[in-house]
Amino acid sequence: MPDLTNNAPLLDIRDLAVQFNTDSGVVHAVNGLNLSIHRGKSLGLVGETGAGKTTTALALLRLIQSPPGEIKSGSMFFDGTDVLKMTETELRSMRGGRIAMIFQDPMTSLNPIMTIEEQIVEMISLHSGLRGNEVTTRAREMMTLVGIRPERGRDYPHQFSGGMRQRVGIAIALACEPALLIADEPTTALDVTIQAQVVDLIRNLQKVVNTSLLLITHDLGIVAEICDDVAIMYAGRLVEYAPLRPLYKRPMHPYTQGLFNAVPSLDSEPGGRLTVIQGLMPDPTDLPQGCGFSPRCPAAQDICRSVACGMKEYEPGHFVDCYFPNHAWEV
Amino acid sequence: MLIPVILCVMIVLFTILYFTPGDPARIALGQEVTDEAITAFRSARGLDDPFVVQLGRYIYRAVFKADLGYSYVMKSPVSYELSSRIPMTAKLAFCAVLFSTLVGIPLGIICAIRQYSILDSVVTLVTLLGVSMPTFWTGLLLILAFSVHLGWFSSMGFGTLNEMVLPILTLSGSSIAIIARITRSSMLEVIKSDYIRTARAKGQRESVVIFRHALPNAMIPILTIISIQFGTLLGGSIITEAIFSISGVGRLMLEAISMRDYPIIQGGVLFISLAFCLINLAADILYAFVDPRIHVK
Amino acid sequence: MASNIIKGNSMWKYTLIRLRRNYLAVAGFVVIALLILVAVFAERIAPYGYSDQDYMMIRKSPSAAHWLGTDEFGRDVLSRLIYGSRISLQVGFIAVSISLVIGGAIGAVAGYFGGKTDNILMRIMDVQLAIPTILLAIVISSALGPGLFNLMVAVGITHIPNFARLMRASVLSVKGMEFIEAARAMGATHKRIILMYIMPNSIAPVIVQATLSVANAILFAATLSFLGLGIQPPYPEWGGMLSAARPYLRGNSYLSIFPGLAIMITIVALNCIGDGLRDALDPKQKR
Amino acid sequence: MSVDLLEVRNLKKYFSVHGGSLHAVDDVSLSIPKGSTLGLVGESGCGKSTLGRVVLGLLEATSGEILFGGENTLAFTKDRLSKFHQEAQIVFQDPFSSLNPRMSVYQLIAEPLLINRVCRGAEVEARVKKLMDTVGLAERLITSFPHELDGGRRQRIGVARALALNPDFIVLDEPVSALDVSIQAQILNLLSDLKKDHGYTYLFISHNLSVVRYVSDEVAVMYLGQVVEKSDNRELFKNPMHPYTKALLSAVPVIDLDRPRNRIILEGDVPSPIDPPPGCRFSPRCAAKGDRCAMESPKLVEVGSGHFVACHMAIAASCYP
Repeated sequence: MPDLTNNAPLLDIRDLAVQFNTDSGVVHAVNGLNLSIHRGKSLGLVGETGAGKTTTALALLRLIQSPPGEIKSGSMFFDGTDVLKMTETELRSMRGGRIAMIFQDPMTSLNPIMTIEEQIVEMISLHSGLRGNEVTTRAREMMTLVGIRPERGRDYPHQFSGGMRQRVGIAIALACEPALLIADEPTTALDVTIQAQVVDLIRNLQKVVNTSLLLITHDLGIVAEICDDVAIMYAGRLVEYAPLRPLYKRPMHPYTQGLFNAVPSLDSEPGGRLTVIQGLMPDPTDLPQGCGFSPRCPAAQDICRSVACGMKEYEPGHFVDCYFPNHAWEV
Repeated sequence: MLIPVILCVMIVLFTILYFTPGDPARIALGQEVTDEAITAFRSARGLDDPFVVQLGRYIYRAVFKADLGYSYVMKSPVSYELSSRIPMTAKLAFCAVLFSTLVGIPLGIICAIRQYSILDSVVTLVTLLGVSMPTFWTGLLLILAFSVHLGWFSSMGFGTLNEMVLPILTLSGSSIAIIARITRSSMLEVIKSDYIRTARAKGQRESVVIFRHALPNAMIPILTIISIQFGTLLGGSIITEAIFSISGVGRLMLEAISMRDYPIIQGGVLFISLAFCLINLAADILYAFVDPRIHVK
Repeated sequence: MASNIIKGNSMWKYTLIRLRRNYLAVAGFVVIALLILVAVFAERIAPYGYSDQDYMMIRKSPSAAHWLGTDEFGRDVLSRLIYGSRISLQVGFIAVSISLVIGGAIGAVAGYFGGKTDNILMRIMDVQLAIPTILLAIVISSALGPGLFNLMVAVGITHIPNFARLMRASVLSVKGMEFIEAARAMGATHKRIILMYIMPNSIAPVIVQATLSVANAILFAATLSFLGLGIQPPYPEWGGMLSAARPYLRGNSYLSIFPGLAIMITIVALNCIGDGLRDALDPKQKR
Repeated sequence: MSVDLLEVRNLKKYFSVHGGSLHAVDDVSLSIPKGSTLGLVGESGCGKSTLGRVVLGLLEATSGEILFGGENTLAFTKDRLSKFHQEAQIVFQDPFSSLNPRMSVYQLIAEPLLINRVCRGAEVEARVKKLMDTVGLAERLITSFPHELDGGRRQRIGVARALALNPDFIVLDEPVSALDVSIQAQILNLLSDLKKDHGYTYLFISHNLSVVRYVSDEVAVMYLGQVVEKSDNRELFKNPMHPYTKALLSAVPVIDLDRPRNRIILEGDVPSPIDPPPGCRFSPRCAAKGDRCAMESPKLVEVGSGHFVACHMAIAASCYP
């Protein structure tokens, strides 16, 4: 994807392919993905289960378990360096220090037998260069920042509620002021009112720490609240990429349009019908030829089923992987 | 929980052996004695009292006077016989547990972090053989190899370091295998968990991830199996002591079994069960140290 | 038509497919199948009778006439091992059946009904678990006296708590599943819930345990016989044969090696089957 | 005014737990007219699923009354109860754990027919095929097992199973929250079609306000075991009165960028439902609380036509007669 601005993006992923070799065949989890994030911006990566969102994030941190996983091809330039060519030491200083991650399930992603202060301290002493008391002071600062009383630092994760644990996760991730924060479904496991607290917290802290954000989610609503740019992912590839407003106002890819139509909203008329995307996600061990969405697409033509279109810039900054964007869905 | 369990163990043992055919008086006095002598022996020892009375007396004496009865064959108090043999067995079992833990856990960890490697396959195969070899056969093979053919180690007794090698190897063989297998599967389970991914995403060194994050979380099943192995090893000491002619509790009991010397059998099994229960208790307390989510009841 | 639809339990189909890919498990099955054939047709296969003595051939090393040599009474070791397989397999399978039935029932009742019943049954199991199993087997078999039946009972009793605990845990985990609630919402009876819902879903770990327990039971039987508590001579039991061979360890080590090998091969085979079954039945192992 | 198919009066369900009594459902009164859908909304732990189960008799009520078609279900005889199981059914949240993994699609759907001896032999098969057709499952899947199917299809099995006995009333316990957006839409459409065609009465339990908005005729909001607000669907979304409802509504992420946002972020977590203190359950987190709130538990009072709210402040402010 060409640069959208003059300065180079913070993160530039090109033609990334990740696969898992399983008993039932090769799972093509990420399949030729192109994605870039600019400094200080937040990008929402949206897709349904199995679209390859989390795999992308883990690939970026080089945390794909191998076997069975394998990064087949591509490049991931982070701040000018290809993550795929980094040494183990470089990777370690990048993980946590330059790119930090918040995980989906706050119940399982904290070490159950370490106090939360120890877990925040661990991150700080790995990357900040602070020593001794400074580390603890910084950890307490972080706790205060995310809304946890510092005296609770001696407690263990099981003594916290889900929302509070996710705050701990955020404190850990932001403790060393990373250049990029990856948040993988940070609110999916939480209740609506707690979700609102956490979204609010992430949005505010992103400004405070001045970090770029990659928000992975299936929830278009949360993206609307936090992100500047949106990327829609389907079957291991991006299908649409644009700044928030154009994409939400005028989604062009048939899948994106279907996704927007399928979400019930607070303003929908009770008892109406939702427009449904027929069929299922393709089997990741046996992806269709051509465009991945073609088997479910109401506008698919012969060409869609043989050769994928590739990203095209239909409007300035609005990229769509489709020959026939803007096809109106029959409602 | 410990006390009622031990009391029940006493009742069970006493009952089993009480209803076992064979007259204790005959066993004590031999076949060549008069009926009068038998009668006198029986009444002197209260063997004609009802079952419940005998049981009550046994428990009362055991609990309050540490008196486990009188050996028919040795003609001495069971507690005396046991106490002279306990140190040997304790030393043997303790050394074996220590050895199998020190070998088993690292083996398990190596296999887990190098899953599907050649090393993993080799260790998996060896541990499979380890759990499948009967202790007594392992002992015989070790004697054959290291004592008979190579002449490196002694095959009798358990005093000097040289004598200790083969019995410990024999006794800990299957424990090493079991501990290694449990450690491997427990570590594999933990390594897959989300918080290990979190630790890696922090940029932590792999060695710290394994030893600071994964291992402590994998400890609970490992501790459990070690405490169970303690029991197995205490039981297995019967065989090891028999093979290597070590005069510990196991050999005492084996002799008692062949002589039908019930008070010794009762006392021996009781001692081993008590030791086993105490070790389980210790493991329960350790759990709470390892995992803050568990509270000592 | 309807019967076609109902038949073919997919769990077993998939288990079988996964199991077939596990070479160790397949090898284990082959070994055990061969062993069962050997035990059944012992009279036809064994070159000699198990108690045929030949005083000209005392403690002779393996030769063409006696492939595995002869023992201290001039009996053919191979023939004795072949007859011995009957004992080991019988003890293994029957003893485990005893503990499976009793322990399984105790565990299922404790798990399904819970409350006081559960508490009482499990405390009884705790008492038994306080005595190391091999010791308990020794005490029971010394109380019962020697003999095949007593040996099976002694080994069987000692394995009861394993099955009880496992069955209970398994039933408890299934009992908490939503599909049990779904069955109740449809108005299913207790009997139907236990038979159609709980049993099929909780049996897998018990099967694995049973396979591994057969191995353990054979080991126990051999150990007891080694200590002189199990099968009495002249009937050949592998552990008993080892015990008899002990005095000749220095001069005639083959007498100690072959029975031990027989035990080990059998147990390795059973453990391979057990491990294979566990992996095949455990959906988490799928990769 | 239509007839209420289900009426719940002062229903309580307490669980005795370590450390006290958990008030899962605490004095709830509700009614659902025949043929309509009541959406029951609340966050996890508010007691909405427990309420659904108590209504069906899967959990025993601690006290209160449940009237089904005018009859008290808590006083049902065994025979009447088994008939009630046919009249009232449930679809569960998790299409993975609510289907017996050892049963094929055929067995799963036939199960209610066989248990209740509705029909036998070839008729069962015909009914199963018809049901599969009704919920949109291809007939070739009849021999499949749940783990071979995706979440959406599994949930269709759950629906078919609930429909098998021709119930009047179905509790839908978070039927779409385990599903992806596009599959969720398919199931929601299916449920609404079924209701149109057969006139089912639904109790739709969900934490997702947008989904509830879409399917319900009336909506009740639960907080810590109690109904805090209940109203006609449009009225509730247009004019929420309870501060919790307001916060809940404002917290829902919406995709319409031009929708005016008036974010109310609630402080803290939901308190423990074990031995809750007297007074309004919501008062510790409430920004608008008054002196009365901590002392006295508010009752559900009608503040508009069919609009009930349990909040001292809202009640005081209303001028409904």
